[in-house]
Amino acid sequence: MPLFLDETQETLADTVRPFMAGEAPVAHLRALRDADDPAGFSRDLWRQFGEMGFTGVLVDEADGGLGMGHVEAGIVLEEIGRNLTPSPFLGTAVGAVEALRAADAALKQAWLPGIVSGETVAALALDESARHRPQSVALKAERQGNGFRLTGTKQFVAFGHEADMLIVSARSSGDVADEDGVTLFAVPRSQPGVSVVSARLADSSFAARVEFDGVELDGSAVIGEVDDGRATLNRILSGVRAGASSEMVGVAEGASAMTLDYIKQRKQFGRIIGSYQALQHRAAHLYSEMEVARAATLKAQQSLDAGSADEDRDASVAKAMAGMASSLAVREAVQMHGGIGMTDEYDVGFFMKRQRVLAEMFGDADFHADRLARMEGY
Amino acid sequence: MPLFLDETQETLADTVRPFMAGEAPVAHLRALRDADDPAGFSRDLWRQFGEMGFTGVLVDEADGGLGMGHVEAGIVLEEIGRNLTPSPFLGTAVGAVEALRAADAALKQAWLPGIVSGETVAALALDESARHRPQSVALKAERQGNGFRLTGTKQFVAFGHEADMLIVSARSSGDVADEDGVTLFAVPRSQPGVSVVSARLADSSFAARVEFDGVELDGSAVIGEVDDGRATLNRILSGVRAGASSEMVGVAEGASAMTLDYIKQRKQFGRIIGSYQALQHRAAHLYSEMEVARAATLKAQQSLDAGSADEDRDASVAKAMAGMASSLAVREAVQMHGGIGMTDEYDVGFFMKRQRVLAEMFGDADFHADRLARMEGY
Amino acid sequence: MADELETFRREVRDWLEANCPSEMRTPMRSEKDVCWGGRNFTFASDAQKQWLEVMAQRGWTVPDWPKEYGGGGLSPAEAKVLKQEMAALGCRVPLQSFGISMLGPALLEYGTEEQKLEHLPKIARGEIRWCQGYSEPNAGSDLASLATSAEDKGDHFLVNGQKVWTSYADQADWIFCLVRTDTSQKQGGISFLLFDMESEGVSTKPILLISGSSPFCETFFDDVKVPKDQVLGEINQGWTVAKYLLGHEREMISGMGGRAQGPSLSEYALGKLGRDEQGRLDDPVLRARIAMFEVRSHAFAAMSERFMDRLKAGRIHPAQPSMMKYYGTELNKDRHELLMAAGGSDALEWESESSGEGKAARAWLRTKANSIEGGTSEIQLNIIAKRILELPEG
Amino acid sequence: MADELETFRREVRDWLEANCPSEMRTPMRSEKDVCWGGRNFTFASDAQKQWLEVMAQRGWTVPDWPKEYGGGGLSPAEAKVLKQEMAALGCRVPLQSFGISMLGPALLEYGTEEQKLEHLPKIARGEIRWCQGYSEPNAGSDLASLATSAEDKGDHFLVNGQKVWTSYADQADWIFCLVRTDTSQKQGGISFLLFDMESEGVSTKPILLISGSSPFCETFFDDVKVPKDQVLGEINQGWTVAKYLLGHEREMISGMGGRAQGPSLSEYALGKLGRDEQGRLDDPVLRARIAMFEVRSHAFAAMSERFMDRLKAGRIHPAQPSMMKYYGTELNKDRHELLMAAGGSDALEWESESSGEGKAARAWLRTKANSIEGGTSEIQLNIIAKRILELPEG
Repeated sequence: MPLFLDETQETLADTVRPFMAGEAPVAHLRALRDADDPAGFSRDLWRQFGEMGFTGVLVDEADGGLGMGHVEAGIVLEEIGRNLTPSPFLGTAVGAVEALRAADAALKQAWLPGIVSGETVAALALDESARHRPQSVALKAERQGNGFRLTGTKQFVAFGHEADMLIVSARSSGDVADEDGVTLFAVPRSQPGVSVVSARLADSSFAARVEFDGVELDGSAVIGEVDDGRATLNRILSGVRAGASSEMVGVAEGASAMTLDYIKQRKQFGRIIGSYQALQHRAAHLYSEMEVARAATLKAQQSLDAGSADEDRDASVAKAMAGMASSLAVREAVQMHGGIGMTDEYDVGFFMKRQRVLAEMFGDADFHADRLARMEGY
Repeated sequence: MPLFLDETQETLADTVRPFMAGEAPVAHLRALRDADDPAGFSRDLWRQFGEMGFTGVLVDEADGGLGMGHVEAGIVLEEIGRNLTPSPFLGTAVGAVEALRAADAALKQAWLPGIVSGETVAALALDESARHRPQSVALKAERQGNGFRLTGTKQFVAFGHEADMLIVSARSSGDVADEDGVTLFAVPRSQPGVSVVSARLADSSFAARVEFDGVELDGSAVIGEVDDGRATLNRILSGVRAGASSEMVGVAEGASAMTLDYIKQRKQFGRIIGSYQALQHRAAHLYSEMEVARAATLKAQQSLDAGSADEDRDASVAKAMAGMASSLAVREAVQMHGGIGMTDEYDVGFFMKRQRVLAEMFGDADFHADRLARMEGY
Repeated sequence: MADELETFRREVRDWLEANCPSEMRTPMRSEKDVCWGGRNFTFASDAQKQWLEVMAQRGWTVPDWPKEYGGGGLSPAEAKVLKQEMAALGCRVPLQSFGISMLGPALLEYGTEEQKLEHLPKIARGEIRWCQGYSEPNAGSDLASLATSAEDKGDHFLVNGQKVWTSYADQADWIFCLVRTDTSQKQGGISFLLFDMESEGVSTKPILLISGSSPFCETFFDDVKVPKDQVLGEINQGWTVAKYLLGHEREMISGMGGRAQGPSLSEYALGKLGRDEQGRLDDPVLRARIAMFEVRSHAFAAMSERFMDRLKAGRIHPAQPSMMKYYGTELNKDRHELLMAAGGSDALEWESESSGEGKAARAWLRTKANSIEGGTSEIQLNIIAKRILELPEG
Repeated sequence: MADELETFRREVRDWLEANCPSEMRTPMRSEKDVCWGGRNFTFASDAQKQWLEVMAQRGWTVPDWPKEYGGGGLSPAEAKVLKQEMAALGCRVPLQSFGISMLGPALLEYGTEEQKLEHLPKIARGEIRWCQGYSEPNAGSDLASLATSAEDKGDHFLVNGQKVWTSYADQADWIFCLVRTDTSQKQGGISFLLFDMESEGVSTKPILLISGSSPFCETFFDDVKVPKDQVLGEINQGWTVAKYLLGHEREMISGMGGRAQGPSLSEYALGKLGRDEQGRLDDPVLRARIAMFEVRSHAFAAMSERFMDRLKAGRIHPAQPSMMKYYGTELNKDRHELLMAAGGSDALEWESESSGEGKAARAWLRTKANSIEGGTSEIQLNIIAKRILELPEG
């Protein structure tokens, strides 16, 4: 498969781009923030995502979705990134849908229709510490009759406060860091014993700390096989890592486009600042980093869609590379804007904030560089 | 003590600078190399160093030296660096002299006069692997009667093939990585059982692999106390690390001066290339890195001279910082020269080669950053 | 001589012991503990007010200014002794002010006798609080593009225009301000004007930063009348005065950066991440990045020490502050990037008690201005390239 | 169609099996195994000579050139099949040449029928070896400063001047060369000249690099007579031909870099440094730097794949090769810095058997030219800034 978008994918991009720019540009985020919106995103927009088919992009056609792949999800996420659109898309339409692929028909039937229609929001409750450490899973799942009892805490659960369902990784046997003994659950947030405390993050989105205080679930909430959730967990993570990479590529593109516009117009010492060679070389270097990040991201998504043996590694490469490139992009954007870039009134700071949150989510560049080293045996 | 050279030190610098530029400029190195000189340095020049007092800069006045400190040794080394003067100065006048400070009067009397006069060359035989790992000392020193028997191999012994005496770290008790149980020896290279194989390095200097095949020494060759050489070893290393930093600062200055001259004259596309802002910013950034490296180096030397509790840390900071800054300096020098910088005919490549050897010697920036982290407990 | 200084030191110590309220010997806990003075200043405590008064009475808010202008008339050596003894006792700075740190030196250098007598004592006593009006929306580092106009109306100027980044303009009493008095020349047509912020036609609006609220304001001038004797220095020669001040400011800012600020990076990271089996920070790539940063940070601490030592000895290249400013601010930005990485998702919180209302994230975002304010990093690099390395004009 | 291709594939395979000497199906061991052809070429073996001859006879040294010029006349799809089958059998490239990779395409595009018939078959058969004369001592990337002159003497040009960086000039038979035919214009006054290196007045001198001996030469022209019909393209329009070739060259060079070359960095480092108690590379900061590099390296491998895919599909911005060249060469330099670090003092050796006569150090130094030759990194960044980002002229 050539490493660029095919015609169908280009067509999708041509649909998503004007939609996102029209319905949910940066002004949409600003308005939600200024209104102190307690959800941090628009349910109406989410339903529109459903109508457009976006939320079901990864859902099989048999289940009412578009039956597309991670490349297509990445197309949506890139536009979400470019417009800083607040949305539970990544956790729901990529993370939860990828999880439910491993679920039985009943569980699919329980959740997929709501996701496809844009009624249901799902969230990933996977992290247990401030730094991403998915290899260790401590939240306990004790057997109880035909079901389970969950006890423990998850954190950095994006949009957890608004989610209808949580994808939860739990320790059903073995030690905290064991590969085996992990079970995944689809937990209704309304389940007794689930409590959610949310905090607004720097980018105005919300993330929650979710407490599971002896939450009782019957066997139907288990995704896939008991004790055998590690492979699915890894696949969920590879999916959202690649997705977050696309979103970061979009964020970087958005910030860079603003910046290029700005330095083509702004004058200092009687000259357009974009004509100064030092800025030109920095902009050209940044462009190169971003192109490389884009290639790595698309590669990861193609690997996922092809079920390549390298999907795990490719996702880590993408997340690290996109994290570094987009970090450079937003730092250069603020610096090249000068003072105005520091003001809340101007949009460029929003890009910096969003980038930081995405860079951290599902492991930052340091985490993934280390992970790559382990995978490659050094 | 203010962190700049005092008047006496400035006077010394004013003596060393024209001497080194006059007697041993880069052309001197080139001539030795082109003649395939088997020593890799000039014994005549070494005697001149003696006459000028340089070799005795760190030797007490009572022992015939100048009784000065590491700051002053650094002044000499900076000019050695600027002119790429091939010389066993660092190993002999800093390393061996620092070692002999811990020795008894007889050992001092045996070696210092020759060093002061510029007759004797000493070398440090401390490394046992291709990467600097001084914490582990495997070369065995077994007790035998009143003396010792040394068995093992040292490598990366600069000018070991020409040295009259070797400073050797040996394991007299305990395990390879133990702090205690290290004994230092002053070993005449002519001692039976010492064999030396030398190799020319990239910078045209020589380093040797030295084999100790049951070398018998009596107790008079021990520097300081048996089993208790670690502190002296550390101090030797701090001294030569700071010294190598000065030499690297000099190398960087030499390369940068050539480069600034070049970009102030060379024209491309009808303009002096030094007027292009991208080059200007890179040159200014490099200048800043070099100033910081210079400050860190002087700080380390002042700490050594004051016997500060931080001398060890300061030497690591200096070695790492000077290593990074001078690496940038030589890379920028070659790149800014363009094609001509790649030719052997032009001098700038010599700076790159020398920098690389010095950066590796006594631990590179990675080693010292890691060491700093350990010292600071993380 | 040394004896006299020792006598002076004893006197100072005794006096401080007797006159510095014990509350003023504790470290400041927040911005609120800073005494800025001025017409509308509300003292945080009686002790703060008392401490300002006794110090101002001796002229020790500005110890090295001449006595006739409200200063202490101390020699440099004596002023240093005072500083040392205040530090030894932990005495707070009695008065923080742009009047002292910025305008004062310029008034002493360029002011008429009348101007000095009018303004300096009020600055020394903390009666008038000043702000600085340099930057404009279309003239950041590039003062030659300055557009705020002061039209000559015979006995007064009529000032119109807008300033930005005016720190504490909403709380200041007077402003020192660059205005264009001649549109036919660029740098030559600028004058350095002093006027009352209560003048008719002056208004201010605070600026919200990406990190949250800030001391910065936008300041608007709409037909503000300013008497002509309120020009500092020559008319159309305001550039000279401004450059004098800018050099001063850059020195101040370059003193920042490096190791001094905030918690130790490695301790913070250890607290967040713990250790691995070998006792190292349990995040190997981040540990390496921190270690490489700490090398630079230690080295820059040495550089700062060297810079101050050489500054005191008068052995500094006049453009060296540019290097300090550049390196120090870039380093500080790096430091906060690493702090954010170590903090992980905790550090991303913006409005939560546990995060101190987003302390880490706000501090991180705030540092992004370090390399913009007081002359951007690009400007500093230009200065180094031209003035130190003597590279030719483009 | 697909059937025909499969038939072709079988034929090719059978032919290769029958005609490729077994020795020519083993990997090349060194530079010496490369067949460059030319008047003075000494074949390394009979098999090498035989392999060239049989391939040249079928026109398969240049499979997609037209048959009338010595090519194979294959369609792109057929040429691809040939390449695949050669790879499958491990057949060596029968002929390496700047004539094939550089001059050939330009001759096909700009040559007269006479020129094509004269030169292309000899290139295809490996009879004439070409070198390229672009760079001059004072015109590296800046061809507009080109000084080598070709004076119009009626029936011939008289060429005087000097070229540098002429690869293998000392072994080449002919040169394609940029010369100034009109001093009154800059880029417009350049012509693209072809001439015999045995012409009177041509001399060459090998260039020693910081990494040791090199294929590069200085080439001197002293009153060299060149017939006027040996201009390729229009007189004074040599720039057009040169740009066509440069684009080609940049693509080739940008194909380098990344992961393909030499041993795996991490394997090499593990071999040198071993593992710590936790099984990690026993040099924590270096390990982190290698890991961060490997992220970029893997990502650039994806970029290279994407670049080639888009190139094949004709979906590439014409300035994208600049980005590939810039990134790939900088990455390769970083890789060798890390290899040197991992090698420690062993890698510093220059003349010793154990170091392979300084293989690591020489390779490291050689990479420093990557970001200079074929257009410096600075030039590539300029091109990206201007042509892709459309930033204004300075």
